[in-house]
Amino acid sequence: MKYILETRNLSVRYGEIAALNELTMYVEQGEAVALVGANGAGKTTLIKSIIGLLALSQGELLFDGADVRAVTAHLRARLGIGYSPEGRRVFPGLSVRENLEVASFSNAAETRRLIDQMYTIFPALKEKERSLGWTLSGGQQQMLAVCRALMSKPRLLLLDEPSLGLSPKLTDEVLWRIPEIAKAGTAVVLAEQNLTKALEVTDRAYVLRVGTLVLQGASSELRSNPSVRKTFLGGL
Amino acid sequence: MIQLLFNTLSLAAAYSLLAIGFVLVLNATGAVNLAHGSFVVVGGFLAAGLGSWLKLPGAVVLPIVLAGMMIIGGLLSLIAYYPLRNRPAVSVFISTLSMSAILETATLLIFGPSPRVGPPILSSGAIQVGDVALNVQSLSTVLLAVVLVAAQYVIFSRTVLGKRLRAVAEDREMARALGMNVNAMIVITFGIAAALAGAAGLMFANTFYITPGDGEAYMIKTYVAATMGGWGSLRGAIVGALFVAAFEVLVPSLPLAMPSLVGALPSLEALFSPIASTIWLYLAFLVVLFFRPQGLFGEAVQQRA
Amino acid sequence: MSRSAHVRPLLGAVGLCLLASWPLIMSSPYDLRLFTLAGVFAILAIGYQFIFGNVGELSLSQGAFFGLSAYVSGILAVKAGADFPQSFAASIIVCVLLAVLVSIPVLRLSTHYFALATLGVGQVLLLVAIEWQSLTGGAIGLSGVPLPKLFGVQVARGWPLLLFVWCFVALAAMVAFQVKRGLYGLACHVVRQNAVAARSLAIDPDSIRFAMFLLSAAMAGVAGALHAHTIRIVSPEGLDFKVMIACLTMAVIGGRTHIWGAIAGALLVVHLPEWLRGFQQSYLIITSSVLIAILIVAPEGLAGLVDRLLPPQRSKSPDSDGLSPIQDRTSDGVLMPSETPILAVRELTKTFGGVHALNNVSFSLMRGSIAAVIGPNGSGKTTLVNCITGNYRADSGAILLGGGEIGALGSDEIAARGVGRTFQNLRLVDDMTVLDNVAVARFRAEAATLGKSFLIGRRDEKLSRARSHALRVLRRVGLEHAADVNCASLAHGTKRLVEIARAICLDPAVLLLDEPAAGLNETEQAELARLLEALAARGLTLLIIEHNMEFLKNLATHMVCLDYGELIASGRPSAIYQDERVIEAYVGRRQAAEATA
Amino acid sequence: MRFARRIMLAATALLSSSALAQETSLTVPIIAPITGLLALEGTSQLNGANMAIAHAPAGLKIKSQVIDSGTAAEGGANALERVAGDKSTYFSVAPLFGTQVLAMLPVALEYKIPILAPTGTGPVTEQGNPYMFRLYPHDAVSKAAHIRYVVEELKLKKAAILYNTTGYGQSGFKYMSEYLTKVGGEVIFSEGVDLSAKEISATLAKLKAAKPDVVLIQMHSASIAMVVKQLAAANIQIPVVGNTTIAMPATASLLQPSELKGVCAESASWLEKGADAATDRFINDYVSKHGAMPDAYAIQQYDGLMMALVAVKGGAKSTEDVRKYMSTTEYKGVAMRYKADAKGNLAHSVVIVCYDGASLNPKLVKRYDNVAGF
Repeated sequence: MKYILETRNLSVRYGEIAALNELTMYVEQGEAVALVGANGAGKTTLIKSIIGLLALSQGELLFDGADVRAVTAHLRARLGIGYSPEGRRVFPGLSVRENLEVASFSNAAETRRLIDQMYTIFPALKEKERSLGWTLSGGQQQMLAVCRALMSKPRLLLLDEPSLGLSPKLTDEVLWRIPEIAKAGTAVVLAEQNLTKALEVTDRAYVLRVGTLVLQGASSELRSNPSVRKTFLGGL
Repeated sequence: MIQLLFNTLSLAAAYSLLAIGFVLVLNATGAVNLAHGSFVVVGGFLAAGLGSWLKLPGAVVLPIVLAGMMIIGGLLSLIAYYPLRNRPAVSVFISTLSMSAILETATLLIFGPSPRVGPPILSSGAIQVGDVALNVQSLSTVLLAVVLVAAQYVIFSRTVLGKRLRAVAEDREMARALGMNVNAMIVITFGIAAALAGAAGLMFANTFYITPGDGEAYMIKTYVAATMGGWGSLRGAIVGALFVAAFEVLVPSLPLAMPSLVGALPSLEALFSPIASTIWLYLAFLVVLFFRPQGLFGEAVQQRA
Repeated sequence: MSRSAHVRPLLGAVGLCLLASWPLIMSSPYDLRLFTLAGVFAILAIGYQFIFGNVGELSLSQGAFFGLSAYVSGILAVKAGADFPQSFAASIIVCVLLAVLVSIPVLRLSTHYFALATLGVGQVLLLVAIEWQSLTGGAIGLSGVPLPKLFGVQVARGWPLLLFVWCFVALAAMVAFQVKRGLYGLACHVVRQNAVAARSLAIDPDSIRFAMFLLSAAMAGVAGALHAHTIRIVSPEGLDFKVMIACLTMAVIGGRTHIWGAIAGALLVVHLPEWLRGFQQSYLIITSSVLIAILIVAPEGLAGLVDRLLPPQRSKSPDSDGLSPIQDRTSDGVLMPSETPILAVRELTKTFGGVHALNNVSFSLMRGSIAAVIGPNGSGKTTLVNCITGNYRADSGAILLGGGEIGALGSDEIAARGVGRTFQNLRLVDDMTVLDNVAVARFRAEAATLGKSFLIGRRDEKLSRARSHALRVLRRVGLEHAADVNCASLAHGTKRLVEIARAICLDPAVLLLDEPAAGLNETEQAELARLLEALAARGLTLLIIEHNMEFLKNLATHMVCLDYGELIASGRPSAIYQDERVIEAYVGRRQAAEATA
Repeated sequence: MRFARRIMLAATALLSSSALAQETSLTVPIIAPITGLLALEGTSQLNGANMAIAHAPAGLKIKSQVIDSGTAAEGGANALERVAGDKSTYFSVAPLFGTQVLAMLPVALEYKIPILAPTGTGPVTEQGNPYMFRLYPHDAVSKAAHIRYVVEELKLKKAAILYNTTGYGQSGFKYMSEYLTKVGGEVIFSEGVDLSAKEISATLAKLKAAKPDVVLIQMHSASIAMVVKQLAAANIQIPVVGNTTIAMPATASLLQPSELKGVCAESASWLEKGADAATDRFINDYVSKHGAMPDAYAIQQYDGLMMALVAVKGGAKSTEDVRKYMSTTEYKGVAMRYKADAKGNLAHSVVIVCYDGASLNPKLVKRYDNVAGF
């Protein structure tokens, strides 16, 4: 079985601080995988190192079986990694449609088709088509960020904290698209603090704690595993 | 007076091209390009050289100037910006200043120290409208500036390349993570900025001539216009350009608008000399900043908190 | 380290010898002249470092002060026949006065607005110099400025003038050295690197910027006056933007914070074009190319390059033994937990663009208690801390410290009244040692001022006291061993501790900690908890923002929970942990529903 | 055959080396602003100086050293200090930039080295420095002729004066307004324009509103061309009498002949082919080398430097000898006769030239010799 994403003993350091410690994980084609853990566990660091915004200090990173450590971020994106960052980071001065257009590397007709497809996933975006990014609400921005990441027709989608700052209702609206996306053939890595929801929408999960992988398994099992909650929430 | 208003508009049109280019680079890189004034000089000499060699009007020479300036702007970004992109912003300040000395000295060596006259955009002469003679050059300057600003607008709002350039300007890291080649985009942005400045050089070279040492004055005016309008705001850049042009033309001509006042107090005349007007410009700038520390239009991108 | 420890002093000695022997070897009158001029510009650049280097503001008015001073000196000498000490003093005074005048509208501007506004000052002065012909001689300038004459002795051209000017260079370097080495210099450093952190340590960045701006202007005054008396003419060229550019280039090429960098920069920028004059017009191209090459090779200037190749040796931390004990508010140990609130927040509301980051939040802290603020990401916890410390101004509501309203004060003033804090994203100064990062918190307590730093003797007593105080605090948090280490090389957890130590060093009554346990391993967390308990036992009141419930479980005596900016629960930890709304906010509605089902 | 040729070569080599032995070697420093805002005038100066060295009297072995004085006030003084100590340097060419010359004067005095500067700005010869030699007519001289032409020949008395706010412009304005008032004229409008200012339509509109009889100008090349062009464009039919820069070929080439119609200018020197052999040689060589007629700065520099070279050729062996020669001898150059007055002013002739509207070459209309200030 060839994994769409595989890391072997991946470590990332900020200066002398180890942010990720010898992390080994994999993602299969078409599955949704959750990365869960409290603040500072290293979820964002892992996501950023996969897309190429952070350099590995050691270990291997394979995308679709090929070593991509030497590939720069913008080329990794073109290889088929979609990225929706923490804090959404939609382009504030671009309209919704423009935000989508700039992320597509297909021809104009295909881009139009993709955009329409996005609008069917999140109809709210169609209504705001001409609005500038910064005028959207947090939830709309999050939808836009997810769609934008899908515009390059990625085979792997990285979602970093899509629920951050969203109301529970909006969180549901965004997160419940994940199984759909995965089913359509795009593997998803979801970094989430919201443990329950993350486990609800994914197939498997990795639990991180201060840069180290502490638990992994099928999401359904982890949901009922009491040690997950303990690791995650401490004493609650 | 109508004539003067018209001249102001024409001057502001050319300055806007400068200020817009300056702001484009600023937004894309976060760096101040102090060689921007030298782009005017190089563009002006290019236009003057081509114009006298080919004996063609500016509008025909323009595409060559634009292309040449794009290359020069792109090269400049590779030398003066790219190696320093992760360094303190003030390094780019100095490197672009050094580049401006290099560009202007090279111009001096190639073209000599004499002022040169550029070709008129369409033709010289004037059109009589009522009792006002409208200079064809001024008219075509406004026209050309409007065309170029519109072209710039179309590129940035209608083409995918332009939209990506804007995306890079707004969030470089995110643009990179979405598959855009940020470095190439920055080179292109410098190229477009240089091309716009070169076009302004073509306009100035006919009306005001061009000498190798002109860069600094254009640079300072651009800097004032861009800052006054609001750091990073394109709309602000145009308004800033209008402001600077008004202080250059309208303020010194105020005595004509109110002759009685100045007639009564002859000493007032000195307050409207061109030199005094420049002083007023800086004082007005301080006043604007006192009340609006972020310039007239504020920062370009508003963030939702 | 050991290699550079030997090489650096050697290099310094060689540099000094080279500097001294330069005019001896290159002793033609022309070389002496250039060396003299380089000295004048070295003073200008050393002065510029105060505003551009020490506090990191891109001021473009240094050239204007330089030119103005030259004019004052020249006009007084030529038109009024003033002697050198008079014209010299007057030049400096005029520059400082103008700096005061300019700083009122200009100093509050940020970065490029500041840069351009200061540039405008120079442009206006230039135009005035050209236009006011009766006073300034107009564009051609005023000639016949005499060589300096001191106590009836004429300073002749050549060697005497060179030594005269370089005496001032030495003097300027000494002043700069004094300002940089003391506690005041440390504070400047913090202001440059992190003005927000400076405010949290009761340091007012504005007043430091103001002082540095004036000092820069005064030094430009010295340089300008010497320039007028050296080249013996004053003209608008002295006010030209090119002078400012040259000054900026010297500071950037030499290194913006090292005194010797300014001197090296001045020597280089004055000499480089002269060495290349043989190339006629092309010398400008070569000079500029060399400058760009230096920028690329040595981004932090020549001084920075030397630092990179040969890292400076850290001065050893002071031995705290043998120093008199210091009054320590928290160590009195008499302040027991009491029922009077030390900090009270009343109906605090803060909105960002229509979104309530805080909505009507009220609670109070008892002296010596350890309170925790919990809540999911984005619930408004950090906003709450920022409102209390004055980093944000609340839209409505009141904040009372010991009964007094502090909501309208600046954050440095609030810090001075006894509110210490740490930051979620650490705000330490990476290129300073741990000890100095902590010691700078004594700035207010030691009443360090610019004036006093001129008078520092063999060592700065204030800095020594601050350091030994800091050392004691470090000892208390168990970081004594790391005192001499640069913060940049610390592990994340250690940095958190340093920030806490720094806040304690401020000697606050209330300490606000923003996610102190984030990124700490379990042992570190346990140690931190013990430390915080010990601090509370001494009467310090703690407010902790934290996600880590495990960490808080046994630590906090009181807890409040925020969600979407609203206070949804308040009480003892055990009660909070059972609160349904809290669980819901944290774990999500579904799970809460399942849990109750 | 080949052998014979070799002998011939050897013989010529011998001959020339023996000639060399009798030559006087000297270094001629040419200090001029060849970069920056005065690069145009400075380059003319340099061209004139180079031509003088090329035409130097036989028997002089000249090494020239070109140093850019740039734009800084001390640029000239630094350069002079660099060359002054040299034993083979008898004098130095100094910039036309008055401020730089003023800064050079103390250095010249200290080294007792004559400096030759083609500047018109007043104060440089008012400092009582015996080593200062002005190659260009003092502004008091050229502006006296300027005003005399306007008042006596054109019979115009209500003048508007435009000038650049440089040392050159301000000095010209000062003398023009002073003299005009003395002869009963009136300055009804005047304005100083920054050298870098471009848009001057406000100034011209005010000028037009003041309704002067004549426009007098003291500006640098690009500025004066702009004024002339815009006056023509606005169809303002007022006679223009400008300063020498409008007579410079580089300036005229910026304009159409029609725009220049009726424009006159004061100039230090005016050369016409056929006057004498030396003039023809200078003009021909200059035109073939630079593709344009020499302007006043090139001519005055050529004459002045040649005068100093003649002094050395004539036996001057020291800086002091050169100073004596320069201050006492009358010398006939291609442009005029030079004779130093007590202050070191060498040139006292001024010409007035006018454009006829058909060509870019102005015609001589009036020559004023031995002009004194008012």
